Amino acid sequence: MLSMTTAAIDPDALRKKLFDAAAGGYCAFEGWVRNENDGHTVLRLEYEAYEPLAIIEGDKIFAEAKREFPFLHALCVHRTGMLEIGDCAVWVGVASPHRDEAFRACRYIIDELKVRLPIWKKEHYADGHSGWVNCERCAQHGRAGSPT
Amino acid sequence: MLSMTTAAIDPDALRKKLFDAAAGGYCAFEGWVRNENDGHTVLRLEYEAYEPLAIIEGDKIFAEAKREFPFLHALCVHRTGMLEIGDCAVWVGVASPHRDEAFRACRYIIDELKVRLPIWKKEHYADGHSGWVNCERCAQHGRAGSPT
Amino acid sequence: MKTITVRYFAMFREHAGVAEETLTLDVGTAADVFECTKERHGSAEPAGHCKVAINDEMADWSAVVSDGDTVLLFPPVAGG
Amino acid sequence: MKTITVRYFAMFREHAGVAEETLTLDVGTAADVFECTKERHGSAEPAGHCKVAINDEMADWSAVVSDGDTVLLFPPVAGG
Repeated sequence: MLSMTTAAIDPDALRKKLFDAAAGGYCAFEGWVRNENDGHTVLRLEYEAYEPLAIIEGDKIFAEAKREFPFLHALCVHRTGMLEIGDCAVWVGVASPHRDEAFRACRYIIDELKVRLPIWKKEHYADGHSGWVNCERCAQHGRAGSPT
Repeated sequence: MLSMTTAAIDPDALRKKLFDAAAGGYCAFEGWVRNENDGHTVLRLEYEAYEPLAIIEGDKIFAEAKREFPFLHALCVHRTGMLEIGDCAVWVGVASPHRDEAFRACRYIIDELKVRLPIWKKEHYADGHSGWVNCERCAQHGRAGSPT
Repeated sequence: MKTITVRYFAMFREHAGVAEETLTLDVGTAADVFECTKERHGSAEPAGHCKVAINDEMADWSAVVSDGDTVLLFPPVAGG
Repeated sequence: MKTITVRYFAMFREHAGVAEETLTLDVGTAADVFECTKERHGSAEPAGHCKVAINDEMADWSAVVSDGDTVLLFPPVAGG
């Protein structure tokens, strides 16, 4: 199940929700805001999401992952708003009887989520500029047409 | 770096040791004691290790993983002694600039660790019996020769 | 002519300068709506990299829009 | 004859009933030591599934043991 939050993500609290006496393997992934991208020094990241459709698409991704790599429990929390370097932007956790399903389902969920969810991130650079990630052509246009 | 402990593993404290402003991806794996194996109800698991050689072999595994999937930081803690259902027996965490290396290095470390480190686990079953995992022939002999 | 409410996200919102506007357009499909907004606000992004939803349901660019629909324009995503 | 200290782990220790013993053996290699301990304490485990260390260094079964060496016998491992 996917949820969105504007508050700091608490991985330890989320992890505990996945405990199950039948689970032998647990895999977690966290996306952290890092200080560099494509040679630019990044100061902070701004995440915007359209939550109603993000939740629906997230449910589809979880259902696909469970069909492909049967697991016991999985959770994902994605944060939005202005994040600082080192902040956790997204957390995914999966518990399953054996480790293979936990690793594969966790990887599947984060991979799909990054390309399918209506979530956008804007990098704020040390040089004062900012740019939307993965939006090169509109960013080019933006640079030509408006000083955003 | 691998370490061994007889105390409860604290994943949140370990995770914080991997923080790095240049890290964008973090992957963790935990092995939990589960209540069933091969159709037997398991009550608890006993881990035994030969620490001096486990540490040396662990260092080799980490060096291989870093060469293959360059990461920033990785840690592993393996617990020994008598563990109850739900206890964390092993924790592996990897932080890297991108998620691919974090996932792959984490998987490599746990996969290699399970087959190469001088660590043994004995399952204690609900029916009163116990058995060393992965030691079928000596277990057969044990059943025939001595009532361990 | 159809009355269409258009919602812009991320970079598209910044281009448009508004998050939402209601337009009277001579359009058949979601792709037509996208072209109209490009003429209006500018954007070099091809539809193939973007996504569209009609009334909160993901749709194809070839989907027909009806009078009164809300069309959501999503620039390329990058979660996580 | 060589004086060899043998250390047993996990199931091997349970078979032997001791964690360590010093034996006087007519042996050449680590594999010979393993065979002697099997005769002494029993075990159906083939050497191929097990590992051996000599004086705290992992070794091949074909490694020659010397008088005074400590040989560590590891049954199949299963960490994690």
